[in-house]
Order: sequence, then C-alpha cells, then structure tokens
Amino acid sequence: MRSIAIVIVLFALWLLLSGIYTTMIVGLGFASSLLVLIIINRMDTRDGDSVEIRFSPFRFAKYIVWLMVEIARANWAVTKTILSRNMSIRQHLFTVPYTQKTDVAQVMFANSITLTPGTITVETEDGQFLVHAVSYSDDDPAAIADMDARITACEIGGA
Amino acid sequence: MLETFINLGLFVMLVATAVAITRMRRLFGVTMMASVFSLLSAMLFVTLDAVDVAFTEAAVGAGISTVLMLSTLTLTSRIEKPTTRSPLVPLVVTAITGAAIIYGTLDMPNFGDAHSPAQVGVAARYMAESPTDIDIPNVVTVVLASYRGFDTMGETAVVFTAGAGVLMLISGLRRRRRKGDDKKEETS
Amino acid sequence: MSGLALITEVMSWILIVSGSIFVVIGAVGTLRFPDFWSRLHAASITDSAGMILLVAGMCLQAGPTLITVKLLIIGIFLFITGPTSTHAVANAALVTGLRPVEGKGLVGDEPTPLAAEGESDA
Amino acid sequence: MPDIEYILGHMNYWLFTVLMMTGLYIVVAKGNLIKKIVGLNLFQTAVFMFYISLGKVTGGTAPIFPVDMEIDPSVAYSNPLPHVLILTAIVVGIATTSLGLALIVRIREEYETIEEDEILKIETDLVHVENKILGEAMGGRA
Amino acid sequence: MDTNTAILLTMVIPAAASVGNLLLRNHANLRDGMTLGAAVATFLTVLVILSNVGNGTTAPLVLFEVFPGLDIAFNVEPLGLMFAIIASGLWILTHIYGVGYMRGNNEDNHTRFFASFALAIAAVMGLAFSANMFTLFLFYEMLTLSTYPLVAHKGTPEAISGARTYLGILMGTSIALLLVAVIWTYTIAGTLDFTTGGILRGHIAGPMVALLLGLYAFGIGKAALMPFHRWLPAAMVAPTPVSALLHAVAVVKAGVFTMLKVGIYIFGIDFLAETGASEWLMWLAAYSIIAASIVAMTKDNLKARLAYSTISQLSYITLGMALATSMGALGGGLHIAMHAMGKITLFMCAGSIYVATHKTNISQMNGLGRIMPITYGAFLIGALSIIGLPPLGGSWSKWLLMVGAADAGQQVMIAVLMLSSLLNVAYLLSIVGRGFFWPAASDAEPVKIAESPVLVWLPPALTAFGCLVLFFYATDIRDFLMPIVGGTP
Amino acid sequence: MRHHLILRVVTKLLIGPIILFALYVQFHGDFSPGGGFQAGVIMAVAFILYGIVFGLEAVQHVFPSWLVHKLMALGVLIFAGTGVASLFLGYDFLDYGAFSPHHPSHGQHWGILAVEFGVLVTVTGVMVAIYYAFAMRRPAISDEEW
Amino acid sequence: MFVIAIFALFIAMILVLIRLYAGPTLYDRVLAVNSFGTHTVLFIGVLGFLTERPEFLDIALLYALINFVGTIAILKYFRYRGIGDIHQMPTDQEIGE
Amino acid sequence: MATEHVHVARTLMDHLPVLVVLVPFLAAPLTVLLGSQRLAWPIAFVSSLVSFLISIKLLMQVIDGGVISYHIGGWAPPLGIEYRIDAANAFVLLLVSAIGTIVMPYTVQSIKSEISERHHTLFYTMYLLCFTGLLGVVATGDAFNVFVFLEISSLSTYVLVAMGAKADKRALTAAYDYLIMGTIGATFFVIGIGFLYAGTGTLNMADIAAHISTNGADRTIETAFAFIVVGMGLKVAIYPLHLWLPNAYTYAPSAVTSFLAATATKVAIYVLLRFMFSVFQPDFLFEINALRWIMIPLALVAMFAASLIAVFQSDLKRMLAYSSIAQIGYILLGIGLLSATGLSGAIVHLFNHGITKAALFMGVGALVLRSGSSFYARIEGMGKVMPWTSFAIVIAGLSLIGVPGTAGFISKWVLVQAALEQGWWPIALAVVASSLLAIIYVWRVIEVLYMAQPADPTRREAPLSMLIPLWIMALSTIWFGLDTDMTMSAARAAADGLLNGFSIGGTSVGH
Ligand code: NA
Ligand code: NA
Repeated sequence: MRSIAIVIVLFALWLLLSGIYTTMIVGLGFASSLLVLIIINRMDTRDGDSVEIRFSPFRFAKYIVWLMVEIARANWAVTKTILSRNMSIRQHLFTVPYTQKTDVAQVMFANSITLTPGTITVETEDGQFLVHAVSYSDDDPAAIADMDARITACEIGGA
Repeated sequence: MLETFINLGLFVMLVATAVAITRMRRLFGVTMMASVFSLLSAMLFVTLDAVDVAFTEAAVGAGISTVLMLSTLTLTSRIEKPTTRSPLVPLVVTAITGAAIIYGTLDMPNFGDAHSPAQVGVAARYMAESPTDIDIPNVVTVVLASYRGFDTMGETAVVFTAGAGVLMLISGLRRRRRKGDDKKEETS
Repeated sequence: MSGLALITEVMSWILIVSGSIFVVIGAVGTLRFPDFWSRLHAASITDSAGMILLVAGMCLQAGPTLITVKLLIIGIFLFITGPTSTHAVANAALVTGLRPVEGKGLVGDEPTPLAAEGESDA
Repeated sequence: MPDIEYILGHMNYWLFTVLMMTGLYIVVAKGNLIKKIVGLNLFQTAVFMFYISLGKVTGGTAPIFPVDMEIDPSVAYSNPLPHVLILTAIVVGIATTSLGLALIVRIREEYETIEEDEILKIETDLVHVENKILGEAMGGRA
Repeated sequence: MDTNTAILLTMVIPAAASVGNLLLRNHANLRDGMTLGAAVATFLTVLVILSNVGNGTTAPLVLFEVFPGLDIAFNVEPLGLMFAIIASGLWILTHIYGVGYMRGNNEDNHTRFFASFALAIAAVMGLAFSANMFTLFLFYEMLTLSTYPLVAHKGTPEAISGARTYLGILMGTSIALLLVAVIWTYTIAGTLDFTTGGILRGHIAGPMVALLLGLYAFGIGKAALMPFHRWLPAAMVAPTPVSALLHAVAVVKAGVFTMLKVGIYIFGIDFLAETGASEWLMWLAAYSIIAASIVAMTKDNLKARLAYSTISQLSYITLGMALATSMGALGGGLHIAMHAMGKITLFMCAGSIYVATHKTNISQMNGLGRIMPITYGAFLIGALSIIGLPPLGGSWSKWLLMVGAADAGQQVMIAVLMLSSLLNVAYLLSIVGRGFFWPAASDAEPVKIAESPVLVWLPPALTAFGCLVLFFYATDIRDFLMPIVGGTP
Repeated sequence: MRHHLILRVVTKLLIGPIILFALYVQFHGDFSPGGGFQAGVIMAVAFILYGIVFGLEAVQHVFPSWLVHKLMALGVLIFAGTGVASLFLGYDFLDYGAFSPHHPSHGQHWGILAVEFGVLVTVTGVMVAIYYAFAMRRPAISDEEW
Repeated sequence: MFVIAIFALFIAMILVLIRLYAGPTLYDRVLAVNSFGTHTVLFIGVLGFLTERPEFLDIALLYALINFVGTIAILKYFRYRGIGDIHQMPTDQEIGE
Repeated sequence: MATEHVHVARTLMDHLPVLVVLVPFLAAPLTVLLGSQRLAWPIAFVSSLVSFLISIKLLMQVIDGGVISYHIGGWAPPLGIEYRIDAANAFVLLLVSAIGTIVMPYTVQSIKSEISERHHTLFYTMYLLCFTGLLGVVATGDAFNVFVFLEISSLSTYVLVAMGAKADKRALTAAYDYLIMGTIGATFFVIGIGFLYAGTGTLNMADIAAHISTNGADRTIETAFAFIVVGMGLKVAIYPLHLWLPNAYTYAPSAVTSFLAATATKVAIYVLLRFMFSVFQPDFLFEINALRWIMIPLALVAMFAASLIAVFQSDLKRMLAYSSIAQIGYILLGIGLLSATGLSGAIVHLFNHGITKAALFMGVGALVLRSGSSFYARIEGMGKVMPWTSFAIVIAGLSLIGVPGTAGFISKWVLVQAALEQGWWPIALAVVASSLLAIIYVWRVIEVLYMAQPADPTRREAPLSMLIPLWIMALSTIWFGLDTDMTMSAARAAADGLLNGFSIGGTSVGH
C-alpha cells in the first residue's frame, strides 16, 4: 500500500518534471520510480525510520496559508531590525515543547519555527526543541505554542 | 549590454573570490571560497549559453569537490602555515604565461563574433547536420555521445581511473562477503 | 492585453521587485548583524521571503505551464531544505561551543569585525 | 590605438587570463598541498571559461533545439563543441582532484604535515641519513 | 671450407669458447683444455683462409645491413689476414702461458679471465676481417670491453683505477673522436668500405683532410699515440698474460692495424701524399717514438718499461702510415708482425721472472739471468729483434720503414729511427746485462738454475725462436702484403 | 535519540525525489542539460547524503562496497561494449547506426541511451567509492589543531 | 523586472561574499556559502526567464540540491570531524595499511 | 551524410586501429569487475599481447607510407574522432605495446615484494589503464582526444608511482609533484588546443594542419604552438621542466618505472613531434626559431647537466632517472635539427632508448627484489650472486653509452650524422662528449656490481619470470644495434611522414 503510494507520488513527480510524454520516456519514468522505490525500501529496512506522512490535507493547506502570513510578519519584523540604525537585538535560547506524534509533524514544527525569521530551531531533544530568538520578546513562547497546536491539529488522529 | 554587465559583475566576484583564496590560510574558508567560485563560474556558464557545463560545474565544483575537500581537511590539516618562499619566481612565471595568452588573443575575433573560425568550423556542421543525422534536440548531448562519443568513453575511463586510483591509495578493492563471515570484510 | 494578463503582469512585478528587496535586505543583515547567531536570522530572510516572492513572481510570469510546476518544485524543495540547512548550521555551532551572547549586550557595542582572515575562527 | 570595440571584444579573454594566472600563481607559489590543488582547480576553471567564451555567439542561446525539433532558422545558437570539450575537461579535473586529495591524505599520514617546506625538510634529513649510512658502507667509494 | 664460413668460424669459435668457459667453470682442466682446442681450431681456420687466398675472390660476408650502404661485413685482405694469423697463433701460446701463469700465481676468477680472453680474440678476429670501417669500429669497441675485465682482474684499488684509465681513454677517444671521424667519413663519402686507394678522394680537401686524419689518429687510442698513451702503462696492473695480450697480440696491434687500415683504405696512401695531410702525424709519431723511449729508460718497473717501449714501437707503425709511401706502409704492416713476436717474448719473460721470483722491478733483478737462463735467453732474442738487429725479424721492418722515409724524402725520420734503435739498446739490453753480469742482490744463496714452470718458460722460448724464423720469412710476408698498396705479390 | 531528527526526516523525505531527479536528468539528457555524468553525480550525492546522515554502515548496507566497485567497472564496459556491439554488427566502433540499419537516427538514439547509461553506472560507482574511501579513514587532526 | 532581480541578487551576492571573506567564525562562512547558494539558485532561475529559456530550471533545482547536501556535509564535518561515521571507523590495522 | 547511409560491412581486420587500444581498454575494467587476483594477470597479459600483435600488423600495413584512417562512430573527420595510423605512430604503438607486454611477466614477482598484496588486482587495472591511455594518445588523429587519453595514462601513472610508498614514503610526494606538474602540463596543452580551435574551428589534426597551411599562422596559432610545446614539454620532462621525473622514477615500483621510462615520456615526445611537424609545419618561421634557439640549447643543457648529475648519484634508480633526462635531450636535439635524418635519429632513439631503459630498470628491479634497495652500497658485488641480472644490466648499460653493436649506438650514429650533414660540428661533438659522461656513470655501476665483494653471498639470482623479460630486453638492445632494418626504416618512414605533414599518403589503407 505504502509502496504503491510512493510509486504514484514519484511517478507523478516524474511526469511533472518531464514534459516529454513519449512512450519511451514515460516508460523510463515508471521504471525509474520503481528503482527508487527499491532503493528506498532497502534504506527503510536498514535504518528503520520510515517516514510516515499522516496529515489531513485540508488542515495542512490551511496551516500553510497561516504559515505564509506568519512568515511575512516575521520577515517584516527582522527587516525592521536590520534597517534600524540601532539594531535592537535581544538574543535568547529557550526550549519549546512539542506535541506532535509523528516525526514528520515534529520536523514540520521545527522547520516552521526556523522558517519564520527571528527564531531558529537549534537542537531537537526528546519532547522539546531548543530555539534561538534574535529579538526575544516574552510573547514568543506563546506564539510558538500556537504554531505547535496548529501543526498538531493537522495530524490525522492528532489532538 | 545586460550580458556584458552580468559577465562583468560575475567576473568581479570571481576575481575577488580568487584573491581571497590566495590570501586565506584557513583551509575551511578556502574550501568555502572554492565552492563559491564554482557557483559563480556556473552562473557565468549559464550566461555564456553553456547550460550543460553549468549543470556539471554545479554537481562537480560545488558538490563533489566540496565534500571531498572537507573529507580531506578532516584527514589532514585545517590551517595553511605561512611560507617563507619568495613570490618572485611564481609571479614571473604567471606573468609570462599570462602575457603569452594575451598575445594569443590579439588576433582572435571579437567575443561573440558569429563568423569566427570557431563558429563556422565544424561546429556549424554539428548544428546543421545533427537534426537529420541524429535528431536529438540537445546538440551538446549529440556531440558528446555520438560525434565525439569516443572522447566521452575516454572520459568514463578517466573517472574509472580516478575511482580505482583512490581505492588503491586509501582503501582497497572489496569483494562480496561470503555467508558466515559477516564481521570481517575481505579485501583483495 | 487582457485584464487578467495585466493583473498577472502587475502582480508578478510586485512580487519580483519585493522579493528582490528582501534578498538585498537579507544580505545586508548578514553583513550588518553583530554576531553569528543574529546573522543566521538575517540570512533566513533570503531563504524565506526572498525566495518565496521571487518564485511566486516567476510562476505568474510563466503562467499555467510545466515551468510553473518546475518552479514550484524548486520552491518546495527550498522551502524544506532552507530551514533544514539553517538548523544544521546552528546546531553545529551550538554543539561545537559557539554560544550566543544572551540578552541585549551585543547591540552596537562591537562593530562587526571585518578584520583580516584568520583572527578568530571557531 | 585599438578601437574600443576591439578592446571590449577581447576584454573577456583578458579577464579570464587574469583569473587563470591567479590560479596558476596559487599552484606555484603556495606550499600547502591542499591549496595547490585548489589553485589547480581555479586555473582549470578559468581555462574552461575561456573555452566556453570561444563558443559564445552574441544574441545566441544554448545549443538545444526545441523538443519538437521545429528549428527556427532565425534563432542563433551558441557553439556546442566547446561545451562538450569542457564537460570532459571538468570530469578530468575532478578525477585529478580526487586523486590529488587522496595522495595528500596519504602524505599527511606518512609525513604528519601537508606543507611542502616541512616535507622538503623531512626528505632532506632522510637523504642525509641515507648518505651517512650508505656512504660508510661504501667505504669511501660512493 | 669456403672462406666466408671460415671467417665466421674465426669469430664464432673464440666466442663459443668464451661461453664454454662460463659453462665449464667448475671443471678447470676441461675448461682450459677446451680453450686450448679452440685456440688451435681458430688458428687452423685462419690457415684455411690463408690457403684459400688466390682461389678467386669471394663476395664479402654480410651479416647485417645497418644503414644504407653500411653493412656489418667481412672480407679477407692481406693485412687483416696477417693480423689474424699473428693473433690466433699467439693465442695458443698465450693461453698455454696463461694457464701456467694463473695457476702458478694462484690468481682468482680463472673462468672470467679466460672467458674474457677468448672474447677478446673473437673481437680481434672480427676486427681483422672487417670489410669496412663500421664493422671495424664495432669490433674495436668490443675489444676494449672484453679486455676491461682482464685489466681490472685483480680487483685491487690500483687495478680498478688502472682499468678506469684504460677504459676511459680507449672508449673516450673512440667515441669522442673516432666515431665522429667515421660518421664524418660516411656523411661525405657515402660509404665506409675499405677500398684500395681510399674512398675520400674528391669528397674532402684542404686542411679538413688533416683534421679528419687527426680525428682518426687520436681517436684510435689503442695505437697509443701521444698524448693518449696513458692507458698502456696504466694497464700494467693486469696479470702478465694480459699484458702480453694487450701489448703484443690484441689491443695495441688492433690499434695500429686500424691506423694502417685507415691510412691505406680510407684515405689512401697516394691521397695522403698528395694532400700532405699526414705530415704532422709523421712528426708526432717521431716525437712519440723518441719521447716514449726516453721515458722507458726512466722506468724501473719492468712491465712499465716494456709498456713505454711498446708506445714507442707502435709509433713506428703510425709513422709508416704517415710517411704516405708504399714502402712505409708495408714497413708498418710488417712491423705489426715483428713487434708482436718480439714484444710478446719480452712480456712473457717478464711474467716468467715474476712467477719465479715475484720481482717486478729491474733493480731487483740483478743476476737473475744466471738463475733463469732460458727466460733471459729468450728475452735477449726478443730485445734484439725489437732493436732491429739481424738476423731477427725486427730488422726487416725497420729497414722497410727507413726505405719508406727515404722515398718520402724525410731524411730526418731515418735519423729518428736510428736514434730510437740506440735508445732501445740502452733500455732493453741493460736488463739483460743486469741479469747476466751484475751480482745478485743476496749472494748468500748459491747460484742454481731455478726456472719458472715449463708452461711459463716454454712459450717465450718458442716466440723467441719465432723472431729468428721471421727474419727468413720477412720477404714473403712483405710480398704477401703487397696488394694493400696496390702492388702484386 | 532526538539528535538530527530534522536531518533524518528531511533526508528520508528527499532521498527518493533526489534519486528520481538523477534518473530524470539521465533520461532527459537528449532534451535538456545534463546526461549520464551529471545524473551519476546526483545519484552519488543522494547516497552520500544518506551516508552523512545515517552513517557509513547504513549506506554501505544499502549500497555495499563490492557492488559499488563492480559498478565502476561495469559502466565502462557498458559504454565500450556498445561500441563493440556496433563493431560486431559490421559497423565502425561506436557507430550507433548499427543498431537500426534502416533508420540510423533511431540507432543513434539507442546508442546514446546505452552509452549514457554506462556513464551513469560508472560515475555513480566511482563517486560513491571515493566517498566511501575517504569516509572510512580515521581523521588525523589532533584536538589541539581542531 | 528581471533586470531588477538580477541587480538585487548581485548586490546580495557581493554582500554575502564580504561576509564569507570576513568570517570571522567558520559558521559565518557556512552561513554565507549557504546563502550564496540560494542566491545562485534564484539567479539561474531569473536568468532563465531573462534569456527566455526557462527550461534550464533543472540547473536551479540541482543547485538547490547540491547546496543542501553541501551544508549537511559541513555539519557532519563539524560535529564528527569526519564525513563518515566516526564510531564505525576501522582502525588502520583493519584497513590493512 | 544524412539518412541514406551507404554502408559497407567491415571485417575485423578493418578495426585494427581501434582494437589496438580497445582490447586493453576493455581489459582494465574487466579485472575490477571480476575482482579476482588470480585472473587479473592473465587478462592483463593476454590483452597487452593482443595489442602488441595488432601493432605489429599495423606497422607492417603502414610502413610503406600508407595511412590508415579509422572513423570512430562512423563519423568522417572532422565531424568525428579519427584514428589515423601512419608510420610514425605505428612505430610508437609498437614500442609501447611491446614494452607493455614484455614488462607484464616481470611484474608478477616484482610487485610481490614492492606492492602490498591487496592492491595486486588494482595494480593490473592501473597498468592496463596507463597502457591504454598511452596507446590512445598515439593512435588518435584528434587533438582533444589526445588530452583525454593522456589523462587516462597520467592519472594511472600518478597512482602507480605512489604505490612505491610501501618501500619509501617519498613515492607519495613524488606522485603528488608529478600530479601537479602533469596537470599543469595538461592544462597548458588544453589551452593550446583552445587557441588552435579558436584559430581554425576544428579539432582534427589533419584538418588543423590544412587550415594552417592555407591560411598561415597568426598570433593565435603561434601561442597555440607555444602552449602545446610547453605543456607536452612538462610531460616529456624537457629540461628545465623535468623536475618531477627523478623522484617519480626513483620511488615508483620497479615494474612501473620500467614501463614508464620506456613509454610515457616517449609518447609525449611523439605528441610533440606530431604537433610540431604535422599539425604546425616547421616552415613557419616562429617554429624554426623556437626549435633552433630554444630547443637545441635546452637539449644540450639537458645532455650535459643531467648526465653530470647522474654521475654523482649513489642510487642506481635515481642515476638512471637523470640519465633519462639527458637522453631526452638527445631526442630533442634530433628534433631541433629539423632534417629528415635528425628526425629519424630522434625517432629511432626514442625507440632504442625505450628498450634500453626498460632493460635497465628491470634489472634494477631484480636487484631490488633481492637486496631491498638500489643504492650502490646495497648492490655491491651483485655481479657474483646475480650474474644473469648483472650482465643484462651491463649489456643495457653499454647501449646507454652507445657502444657499437647496441641499439644506443645506432641512434647516436644517426644523430651525429644529422648534425654533420648540416655542418653543425659543435653539436656532433656535444653528442659524443656527453656520451663520455655516460661512460662514467655506467661504468660506476659496473664497478659496483663486479668490483666488490657481495654483502650477502647467499643471495639468489632473480626468478625466471623476471630474468626472461629482462633478457629479452637486453638482447633486443643488441639485436636492434645490429639489425636496424625494422627500426631505421620505420624511423625514416615516420620522419618522412612527419615532415610531409598530412599531405602524403592521404589514401587510406583501411577503407
Ligand atoms: Na527563522
Ligand atoms: Na546532455
């Protein structure tokens, strides 16, 4: 089941990249997808961390839109800092707990933190991330917790 | 005009990078600079219509080279020690070589000239004949794999030589493990 | 030019120009900010705003073609790898002992040392 | 007095020459083995640029025809041949680099340094030792 | 046996003997016996060639064509045949003497010694029958190389150093000068074949002829023309049979033989006479004759004295060529034979004295003649032949040389030859005189005959007898040699 | 062990597409930039990435050394073998027209496909082999120097 | 409009280059290179449009990929001082030197 | 062109020009693919032997001035890459393949002591690659293809040289220096080709030559000439670009040195000749001047300086390395004389010195096998314990001096003759004078081998697998000193072919 899904995704990716739809190229594309599947499966059996993507597509899309807005706001904030004559920097390292179940969701959370300028996930530990902020304000933990909740909400079977 | 501007801009950065490489003694920085040099040259290749070359330069210069350089740094040393040797001889050598090259360019047609010997020579035939001979859009691929396929075969052998050479220098040829002796890898 | 085309054109202009501006700002920040940790954040501006806006602008230019698809693939790829790289760098710095100076202390105190190579690596 | 068009038309070549020579200078002048390899790469890359610029046609585009092979005769294409040659040269370059680096690794293991000056000193000492031992063995006839 | 086969055999037999020596290295008697057999066989083969002469000319024996018109080729001509007879004949005696000497002196490395010796003979045979200068040059160098191990035989520092000088001068002159001369000749004449009357006429003129001759004269280091004579005394470190070989049989004779060949067949006597290119060489030879004789007088070491004597005598032959007259050339040719017989006698006697008494210096040899009468008797005869007194062979060659000098109008040369004879008397007969008439160093022991082993004293006795015999056959030899200057026998 | 969570997940997510991209580059060499060499490098880069993140042992399990070494050689043989095949068909060496005598340009297509595949195999093998060779050595930098 | 983007990218590249040269820490350099890589990707994308050959986006994609892997390699270099896995490295005897 | 492809089926004999390169080319990866140490040698030997036999056949086909043009990929030049065999390169092909084949049996025992066992399979791979590269450089008629195959051989050479590190770590730095110098040389060569291409628009050598002779040489062509000469000069080890050579030859494993010394620099010289005389033509003033006023003085300096250095060495292998630099001087001198005789002298010396040096280095390898070192102090008196090896060294040493009856004599003869033909007396004298230095350095070796007592009298003679190749080489130095029919006629044909550029023998023998 999972394998079929992977092949479909890969083959779709091929078709999107390719732009050439002769029998031979499409056939090669399918063969390539199968080859990639074999390699991925070999890797999975070896390292045991197979990636499970369990998102609700609708909530995920909603989250992405929200994230874009957040990114825009954060960018603006850092831009102001950069352009200000007297850069108001207040660096701080702090931990942020996460509530996602799957690895992928956790990574999505961690990368979302990093993507929004001003905060960076520096280290991943059990149950929490270490985050660095450049212009730390006391509201930040709350904002990040909000983000955490939104991502967790995307997960199927999540909170 | 824009092309000239882009070329010039890239060139300024290339020179800056090269000079920085000359001056830097932290080999890690040198590696990073070399990687940037490669990125810049790839951009230049794109502006010069050599997309295949840019593609390769990206994969090789910025990718494999960087990984190899880093590997080497971990296995050797990170800092270049200052040298006491005089830069005079190298300067003379490079000056003469450079002058020779510039001398050679004096009779060359202007950059971009569509009627220079290089354009009207065999290359024009590739452009004219490959659609009927071979019928593949990417003329670079055509020349590479068919007209001058033998060069490419040699190139493959060069790659193979490098691989086998590196194995010989710092590793060894490995055979398939037999059943039972999983632990100890047999070398040959 | 149809109305839609005009809107598309204007939109892509806006996106590309603003993306360009963010790219420059990110670079300025990378140069101006006083220490490594703060520069990391400046660099993310390019990765996020600059990249997204430019790609989006180009997508509008390309219209509904495979080029747009390819641009989107690039965009998604950068969207995933950009923060991952940033994290990787930050993590490496932290692990090998380059700690951020906490609090406000850094502001304006030390001008960015554009000093010669090799002074204070690591 | 050469005209400005000539100068502009040749500027590219001269600039690449400057780059080449920077690379060559590093190879010849620097004593660090890794840096020499980097210099070699710079030198070669600049040569590649020079080659590629030989194939550029003003107003031309990359020598890839449309996928449908409907070739528009009014479109100028740049010369594909230098590209092909340089692709090969790049591959040769990385092959050389990888061998060079592998050699450096072994040199570092044997000499505990990758500085040419220090290596030279070690080797000179070795020669002295050899001459001392073997010279005595030859009983003055060496 | 046809002549060409025989020529080949004269080279193959000694070469095979050389290899045979290596194979039989653990069976001394068998080895030496085999070599003796080879020496006899070689001699007989040469005699076969001699008997074939006059049976109509055969085509030269061509082994390889190395360059266009340039072969490794052999043929028979009187001078070469005479040289081959001398060399192969004396090889028999030298070998017998060598076996006795080496065993008597307990020398090491017999096998290497005899193998090299045989190889040297092979080289001499090739040299003697060379049909062109190219082939001759090949064997000339082969001779140098094959005699090097003989000179260095003892392996002592002096031996190695002497051998270095030997090789350095012989090979150095031949490569630096002779080779250039040969190639020059080939470049201008297009051939190197030995041709009666020479091959250079019309290809070269003026001072260049003298220059080319100079390259040859000095390039032929084996002729020991001053100032390239140093190798000869240096080679005295070798065992005496070697000295005999070097000074009488092989090396020096190869040198002067080459000199004559060049003068006669490359330049041509008439061409030399016309151009006067050899006049300077004549003067140089004269100087060499006198100077070497004077040096010889100062030498106390017997072999060194004989060596300088050889240098002097060799210049007789060079002089004969340089006179550029038929008689001179014939005299030179004849002197090869005469001096060979005389000088080998002297050297073998010197070796005999060394084997018996281990004495090398003349000043230690007082009274020895009374102890070793046969050796000293032979020495006396050899010395007289060298001096040129009848009824010994040496008198004929000196006579012919003087006639040649007269023909050339060079009266001074006659005087030189006569002066040289006087000097010979002084430095050779004084040895005999010391041996017979001076009191022995220690008179304590009673005088009793104590000759060296028979294998050592017999050969010089035979060669001394040969000197006598040659006196009576000299005219025949001269007639035999006549064709070299275009005459008929 | 949460170290490198992000790297592990992102790598896992991307490795498939990266390899697919390599194959895309391989098979679109006729139409767009790239070809066997570039595809081989990308393929190797995918394995190098996997090796960096999951460790050398893991990647060598997926792609064992002996196989890598055989591939290095195999690719060259595929390339040259294509030429040998044309030679045995009575054509000049590497004349791909041999593969479709009545329609030489089709033969060219097949020939180019084959030789590019050879390049891919060798380049992948060599690049991975070089990576393994370097990665397996013990670092020589002392702590002081670091 | 693409010209503006090109200009902007150039300026950004130069600035980043200065940071790369100046350092001062290794991580600043990594950051700069990474940033430069992103600029390159964007530059090539834009250039494709500018020269009306946007199919060269493959190159940009490759750059993005290489840039990512390069950065990860650097991380590995810093953390483990080796591109392999230090815990599993064979000793020299095992290699058989 | 185009679609109506008129095709005449080829037979195997038509493919000889490419097969001579292809057979070892296929064998190299095959050794790795099979990964069997037992099979590596047979594969390597058989393939090089086949190559050797093919090159004999090729030489016979072209010796009369015929030229075989082989169109790789079926593309007629200048579109495709052409293999173009004439007397000059058939002769060099023969040299390379002969040496490669004869050294092969020698390697078996030699590398046992000098290279660690786990590298033996790869050793043959590298050897074959080097062999292939050299043959490819020689066979091709395409300027850029020269570079590609040159790099195959160069890269494998660097590795092979470095393999000497088991005995002496200096092999590594020698290999590194060689790599740097070699790569600079190759890059210069590439620059030269670039200028040629810029000036002519083609890469096929014959086509370039035609273009130059029609349109004359401008500054672009002159610069191309300069860069190609300097670039190849580095590979040739022209004085003063020779600095990499002594260490590389000294510290490389003996089998490698035997092969390289006899082939690698010779192939580079061939390329130099090919470009100087066929591609550029010496009737251009710049080339004449370059040859006369730069090359001849450098050749003379090499002949004397390097010989003099050789005299003072105390390591046999290093001495021979310096002697190689001097001998390269002879070859360059022959080239610089710019006459048919001079050129044929250069070519025949290229061959004769090749076999001579192969024999000498093989002899050294045998000594090293038993005594562990090639220092004079370590090989004293080996003439007694290893008589066969030592005597072969003596024979080859005599050829190095140029004693008549050896191959070395023939080449010196022709060189002196060439100088005298033009009335260049000092040059003729210089050739013989530097031979005198050769006497000194060769004789030192002979004294070391024979004039001392062996340190260890129980040492054994080298194994037959080494002695036989060694003696084949040693005897061939004598054979080619006597029977010069093959070498001289080939050299003359090659010289004529080179001097006449690509104009003669345009008709192809092959098809
Ligand atoms: Na961020
Ligand atoms: Na392609």
